[in-house]
Amino acid sequence: MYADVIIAGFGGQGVVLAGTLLAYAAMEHGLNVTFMPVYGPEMRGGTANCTVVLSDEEIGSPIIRRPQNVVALNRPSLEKFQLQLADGGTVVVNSSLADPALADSARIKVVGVPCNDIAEKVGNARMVNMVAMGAFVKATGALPLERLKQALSHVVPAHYGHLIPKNAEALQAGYDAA
Amino acid sequence: MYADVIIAGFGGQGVVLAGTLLAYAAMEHGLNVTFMPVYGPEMRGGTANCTVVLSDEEIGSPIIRRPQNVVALNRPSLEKFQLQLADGGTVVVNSSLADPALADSARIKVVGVPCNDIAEKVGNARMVNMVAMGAFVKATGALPLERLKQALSHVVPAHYGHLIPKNAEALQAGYDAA
Amino acid sequence: MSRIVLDEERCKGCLLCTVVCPKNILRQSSRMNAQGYKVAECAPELAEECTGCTACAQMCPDLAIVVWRTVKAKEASR
Amino acid sequence: MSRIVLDEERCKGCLLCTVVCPKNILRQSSRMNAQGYKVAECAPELAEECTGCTACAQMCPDLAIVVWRTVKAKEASR
Amino acid sequence: MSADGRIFVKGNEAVSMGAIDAGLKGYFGYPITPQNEIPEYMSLHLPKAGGAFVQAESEMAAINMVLGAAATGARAMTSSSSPGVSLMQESFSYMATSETPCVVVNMMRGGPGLGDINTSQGDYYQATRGGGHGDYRTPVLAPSTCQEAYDLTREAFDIAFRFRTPVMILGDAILGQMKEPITRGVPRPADPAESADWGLSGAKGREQRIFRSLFLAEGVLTAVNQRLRAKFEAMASLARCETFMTEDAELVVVSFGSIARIVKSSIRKLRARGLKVGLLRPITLFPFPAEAVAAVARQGKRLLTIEHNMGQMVDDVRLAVCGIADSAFHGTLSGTIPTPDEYEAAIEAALTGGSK
Amino acid sequence: MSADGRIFVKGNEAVSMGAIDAGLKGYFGYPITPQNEIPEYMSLHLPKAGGAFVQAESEMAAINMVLGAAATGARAMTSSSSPGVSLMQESFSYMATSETPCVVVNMMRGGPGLGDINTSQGDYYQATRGGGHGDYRTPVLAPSTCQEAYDLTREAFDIAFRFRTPVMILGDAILGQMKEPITRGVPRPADPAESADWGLSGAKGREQRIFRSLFLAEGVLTAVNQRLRAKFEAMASLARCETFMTEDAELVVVSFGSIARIVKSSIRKLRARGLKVGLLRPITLFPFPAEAVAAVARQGKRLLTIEHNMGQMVDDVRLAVCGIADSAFHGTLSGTIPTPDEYEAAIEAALTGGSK
Amino acid sequence: MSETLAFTRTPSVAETPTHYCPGCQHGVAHRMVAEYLDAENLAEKTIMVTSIGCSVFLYNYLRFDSVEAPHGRAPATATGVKRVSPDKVVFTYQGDGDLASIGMAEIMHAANRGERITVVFVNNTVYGMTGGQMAPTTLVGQKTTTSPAGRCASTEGAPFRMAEIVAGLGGVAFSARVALNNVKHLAQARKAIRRAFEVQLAGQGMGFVELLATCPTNWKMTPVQANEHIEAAIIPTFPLGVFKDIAKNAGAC
Amino acid sequence: MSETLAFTRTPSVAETPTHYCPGCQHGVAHRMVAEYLDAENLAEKTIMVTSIGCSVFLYNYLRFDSVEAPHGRAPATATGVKRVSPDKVVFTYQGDGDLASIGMAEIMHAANRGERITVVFVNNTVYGMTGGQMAPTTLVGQKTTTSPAGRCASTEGAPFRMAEIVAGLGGVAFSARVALNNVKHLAQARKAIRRAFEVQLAGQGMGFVELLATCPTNWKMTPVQANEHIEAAIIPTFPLGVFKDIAKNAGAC
Ligand SMILES: Cc1ncc(C[n+]2csc(CCOP(=O)(O)OP(=O)(O)O)c2C)c(N)n1
Ligand SMILES: Cc1ncc(C[n+]2csc(CCOP(=O)(O)OP(=O)(O)O)c2C)c(N)n1
Ligand code: SF4
Ligand code: SF4
Ligand code: SF4
Ligand code: SF4
Ligand code: SF4
Ligand code: SF4
Ligand SMILES: [Mg+2]
Ligand SMILES: [Mg+2]
Repeated sequence: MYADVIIAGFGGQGVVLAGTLLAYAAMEHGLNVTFMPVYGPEMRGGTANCTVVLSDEEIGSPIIRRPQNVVALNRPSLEKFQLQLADGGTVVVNSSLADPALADSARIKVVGVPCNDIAEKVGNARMVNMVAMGAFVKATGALPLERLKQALSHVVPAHYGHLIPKNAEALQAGYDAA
Repeated sequence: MYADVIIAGFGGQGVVLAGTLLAYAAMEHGLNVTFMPVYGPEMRGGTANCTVVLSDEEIGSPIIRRPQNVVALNRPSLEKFQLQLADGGTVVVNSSLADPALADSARIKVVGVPCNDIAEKVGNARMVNMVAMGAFVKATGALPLERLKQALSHVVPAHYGHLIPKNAEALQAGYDAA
Repeated sequence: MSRIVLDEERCKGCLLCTVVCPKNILRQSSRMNAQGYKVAECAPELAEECTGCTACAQMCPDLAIVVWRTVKAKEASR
Repeated sequence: MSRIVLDEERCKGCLLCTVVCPKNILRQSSRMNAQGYKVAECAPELAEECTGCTACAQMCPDLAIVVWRTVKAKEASR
Repeated sequence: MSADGRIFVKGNEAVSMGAIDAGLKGYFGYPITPQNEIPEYMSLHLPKAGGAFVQAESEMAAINMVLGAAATGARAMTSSSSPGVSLMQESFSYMATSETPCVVVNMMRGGPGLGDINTSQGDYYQATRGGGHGDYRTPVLAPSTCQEAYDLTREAFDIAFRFRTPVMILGDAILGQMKEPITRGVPRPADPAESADWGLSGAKGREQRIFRSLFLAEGVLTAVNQRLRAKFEAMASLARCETFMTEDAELVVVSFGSIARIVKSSIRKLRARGLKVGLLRPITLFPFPAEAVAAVARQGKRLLTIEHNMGQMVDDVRLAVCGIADSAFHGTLSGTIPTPDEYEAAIEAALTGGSK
Repeated sequence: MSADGRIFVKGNEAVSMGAIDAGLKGYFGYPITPQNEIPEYMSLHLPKAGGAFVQAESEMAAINMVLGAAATGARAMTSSSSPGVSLMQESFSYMATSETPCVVVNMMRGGPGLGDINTSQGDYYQATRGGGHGDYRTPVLAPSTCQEAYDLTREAFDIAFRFRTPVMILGDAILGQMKEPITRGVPRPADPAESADWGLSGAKGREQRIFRSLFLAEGVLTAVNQRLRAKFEAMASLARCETFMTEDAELVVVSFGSIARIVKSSIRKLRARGLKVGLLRPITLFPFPAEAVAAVARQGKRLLTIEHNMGQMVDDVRLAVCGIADSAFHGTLSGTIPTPDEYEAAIEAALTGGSK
Repeated sequence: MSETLAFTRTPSVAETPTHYCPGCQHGVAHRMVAEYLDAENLAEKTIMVTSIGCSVFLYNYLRFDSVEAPHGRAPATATGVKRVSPDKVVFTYQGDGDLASIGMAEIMHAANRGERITVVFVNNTVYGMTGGQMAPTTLVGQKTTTSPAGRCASTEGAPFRMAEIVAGLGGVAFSARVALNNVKHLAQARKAIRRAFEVQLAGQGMGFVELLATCPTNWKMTPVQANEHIEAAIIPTFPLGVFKDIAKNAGAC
Repeated sequence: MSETLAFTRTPSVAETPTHYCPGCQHGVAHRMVAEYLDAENLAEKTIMVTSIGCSVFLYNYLRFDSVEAPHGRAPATATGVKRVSPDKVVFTYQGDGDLASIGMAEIMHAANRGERITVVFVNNTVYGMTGGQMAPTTLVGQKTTTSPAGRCASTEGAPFRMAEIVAGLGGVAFSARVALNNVKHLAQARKAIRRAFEVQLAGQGMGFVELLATCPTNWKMTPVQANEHIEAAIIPTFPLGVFKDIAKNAGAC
């Protein structure tokens, strides 16, 4: 088993938390996993991304130049990372902010999910990232959704602990929508 | 032609000036020459020495561990450096401050000259170094005395220029006494 | 009537301009630019109140605002 | 009568002791030590003027002076 | 913590935990990307573990705070990244000479100059040749996973105290920033005995102790250098490497740190295609596992050194196999993050293109 | 001045004169033995020659003053000795990257640590392997006489400007403190043209110019490193050495700087006794005259590297002759001043004792 | 009725958008320096010494000839520039970590020597670029990533007041602290920047201006909150004022 | 009539003669520190941080546990010592080149942090060890080997007054300047040294004492002239006094 994904969006969309959740869930699932955030001044100026690699073998490079999967939470991320996506790879597009039609659906599998709209419906506009991750595991089968839900309590910062049920709802909603 | 000498004494006895004079004179004499002073904190605490090497060939090491000649302006210098002196080498001893009998005259040639006394007689108690260098060139024949006298104006600091004739006298007096 | 020109692609939505406008005519719009920032705007209905005082432009860290001042006839003739 | 003991081998002949002695009984000797320094001395003829004030020893950078103070009977009994 | 006791941490955190679990008593550091998680972790956790955290005013100050703390016999460390480590070179030389044990972490970033904050192996020379002035060497350990970052940092303190020497952990931006599951060990109890013979504690009832590196009296510096040389030679026993699929390999790649991970991916791909290639990964860079490399060469296998620099470790590989064989070299430059594909091509070319 | 126009000066003064005669416009330095005569000379003479002298608050400040002055296109320099040079490593890396030409003098002293103030060759690695972080190299020139100190310092500026790079003069305590007669050349007139294309002078009527070493945009740092690598390779043309009695020699000693002088004395003595030995003295340490060394090895002559350290240049010798021959090594340690007698014995032993 | 351009980008500011976070006042500081130099027609003889911090790309935003100094060393680099090019206008642009922490020796010495340079010192009380660690100017009690419990005066010290400290040195001809948080303060800042260059041009010594600026990201505030924080918390610790002016009596402005 | 020992070497001073030049007051400074620590029975818990300068061999002269800091870094090294050994008495001994030039950042920051250490600062207005170059404390007009025409205030700056500068920092509990040139001043020096340790012991912050001392060799004076020079020229530039005492009001002494 091997899977990798680049999760990208604006700063503030919770890209790092999304990646951490996936990685932590994979660890609990008994897999090897690496998580690589962007860091440093590149974080400024509004964009962020991170890479997660899951495998039952020892993992080589934690940095992936031609990912199998991309989660694009906004339009610049879709434009940038779909170019890197491997042939036949999957991109989960936040269709609230980026038109899935922009993706090259001839070459790659495109899963459009209106993450912002769903998040607002769930009742917390900031949970765009959770919606997207729910959609991601559905679209790729990388991990069972339950694993993600279980991992929530380990990765959500303590002072947001009360939001865990909402996060789980958002995951589920994304899963259902994909 | 090759000669080397270590000139040693208390700080303030003008060891560096003596060595510079010899070296400069050698240069004027058309020889290759190197001059090596002690430097740094070793200068503190009252002792000083320098090494001069003259040769008509290219000079290798400017630092000499077994010198052919030593000029010892005081007793500690005699004690320290006569041990390093090569067999058959020459030591010029300032007999005003160090008893030439302390030198191992079986192994080395000992030339005792009462430099302080002579300097005072010449009329400048500080010219101990000049007296010794006069004695040195006499004892070793390393250079003609005239060369040393001619070199004086190049090595004596400008503000002591008026003392050059006295320095020449001191050189001569040392030469005569050796 | 003075006016401002706000370059929405430069604007980072910090809203510092909105707090210094003495006429209180600047506000957050509902538009997001390509960088994902909700940009500021001059409320169209209040735009004519702009005095061209440049306060907003001076405070803007991103040089997103250009200010045109219209000197009223009376003032201009002084 | 107080007195000083001056270790001539430690002395560097700086003469700082001589300038602080309130009794002015210290001076440069004519002796040179092994390091080549003309050492200081207490003028023997004036030695008994020493009050044991320790000024010389305090000023000496080389700890060459030890001071012995003799408390006069009267003072001692106080 | 996961069901199997693993925790999910950044390499920088793993290093920090390794140090704290090794009995760290003082951390002194100055921020620089990509290792900021180390001082940040320390500021929060070290005081709880009974140690002192000080954010120093500069890297020079940091390393000299380490000097002071370590001279008392305490386990002390600093961490930085390339430019900051350059600033510590004078002090490394001092500490190697005064035989002050400590651990220094360099999470290398792209260079030279301010470079970038991506990964690089440009500081190999500096780390392995005593980048400061004078003749000295310090052990250098190069982890390639977060687990190894934890383990080797712990061990680094033991080595530091065993040899009374600074020890360097040479990681890079990938290692520092990457998160992986690790298993954390049991904290080591403090052991005052390890510095009882030499730590500064006030000269009560004994001769004073001195940490110094100036030796002007005749012959003393020579004697110090002789002792140091003997020590550097004794460190040879620390040499260590990992081998991966080397037994039947025709060509063995020598590569270290995170880059060796990428090389491993390439090797897996090549093996999948039936090509007989393997990896020798030096874990200690000084001492360099020269014997292990030479042994591979003696078996007639060809060598390819892959580094993320213009060619530094390759010198050590060549010196190790001099007279037996040679090593080809493939270097990638700071500014890019090398990919398994690129290395795959390079290895294949070396395999098919003859030796060198 | 003597009848034949020679003047009698210290190596440190010779360096200073060479720099001033090369058109020096700014000297910035901090005192350290054994090179204090350089700032002292500069403080008196450089202002008279129309240049600026500043005693910096530290070596870090000094090298960064050089950066500023050199960025304007002016000929600028600093000088120091081992510990002080270690402190400049971060900035060397910056300047190599931003391609800032300058000259740095290291009059090596005994090390490691504060060491002593006698002679040493302990900084060879640091000087030749870009002691700072990252992949970079700077030309290193190693004079062995006062005349050569003068000549090579002059030339160092030309090299610095030709390649837009820092250049190091690597001397030692002997060279700096020794006095010898030298012949001084004619001062070079200032040549604003040499920096007209890149010097900072205010962006009047042209695009701004930038000296920088941070390159975060994707691919840029890689491109910079590619350009730098090409430059380091182009520097190979600078390689230079002196040979002495090598034609008929059975054994050739490789030795540099002042130590090579002592070796020469030993060789003369051995020749006088009929032993066929010679000397190859690298004048450039980077680029190392590998071709010349290899040529000697190819003639079947044996090699002995003599250094006043634990063995640093010997790596370059071995890498140069790898596969052709090997080099024996004799090292003396900081703290002693080696004698011709000692080297004589070592050379004789190498000659009679077989190759290696 | 005629329309005039009351405010637009001054020519020395490049068109390139900055990489700064929303509400970061580095951009304001850049602009004000450029406006002065353009107004006085000095841009073409200006050499700028940049430093390491969030403003490291300053040369992308201001079109002056530039040299990037290693972290903390800008005053030394500027000394080198100015000593061989005394006819140029030279300024450094430094953050509080750069100037007051690793670069403390360099600023103290350049100030004491009276280098004829201008120092533009942007104090945002944190290490912005590296992600919000404690700076030498961090307020007592302020939480940062390396002072998670808030800066403790007793073990970490109180914030350095650099404008006052350098004002105490003989080589400094002008030193002031201003803030960028409202229009009134911007006017003071403009004056202070002008004076900080004027003393350089007159050869009187160093001109030093400390600008209190926001770092919303690392203060974990919205830009508007951060801007208010300047008035509420920063200025009380770092009083505004002219601490030295060789031409006039210094005093609060 | 009984004879008592009124003055002798205190036990923490080693018997070894020093390598200092005749009339060099480093020896006096050493002794006074040792006398205080012996008198208070603190020698056995003292850790001394030496620096690079003529006093580099201090550990040969004072019998305390010692660590030699690289040039200028003693306050950092002392910080490291004290932070892991808060029960020890820690002092640095530094010259003016060491403390006020290359080490300016370290002393400013250690002072500001309020490290519980004592700083013994020997100001002889030159770089003694390296042969008499200009120091940050060299007087205006003073000739040195690198200021052959005399220090020029306009290009080289005026001497740094470190006791005053550090007194301005919050972490400093005591700061004073004293001289070693006569018996009255020695008494003041003794008191200042005591206070500089007392504040450390009380955990109040850094104790800083600046000692004006001779360097006859590099001043090119006889020891007696040099000693007079302190009164005539040095003290007028470096006024004696207590600039800060956490317990009392500071004032001239
Ligand atoms: C020698 C060195 N040490 C550390 C760093 C990492 N670093 C980059 S910027 C910075 C601090 C920036 O803070 P400040 O000067 O306050 O500027 P700001 O980003 O807040 O504007 C540090 C520590 C570096 N680049 N070089
Ligand atoms: C990094 C470094 N730079 C320079 C030196 C050379 N150096 C030794 S002592 C000294 C200055 C000493 O002056 P000061 O601190 O005033 O002490 P003093 O000798 O006057 O007592 C210098 C520059 C050094 N040892 N290390
Ligand atoms: S120019 Fe003045 S009035 Fe007009 S929008 Fe800007 S701040 Fe408001
Ligand atoms: S101040 Fe500028 S960037 Fe901020 S909201 Fe207003 S226009 Fe946009
Ligand atoms: S103790 Fe006092 S009186 Fe006696 S010699 Fe010394 S200074 Fe003079
Ligand atoms: S003060 Fe001390 S060293 Fe100086 S002369 Fe007097 S006894 Fe000798
Ligand atoms: S981190 Fe702070 S200083 Fe840096 S750009 Fe963002 S707001 Fe500005
Ligand atoms: S040079 Fe000066 S400070 Fe050094 S020992 Fe001599 S007199 Fe003392
Ligand atoms: Mg800041
Ligand atoms: Mg001094």
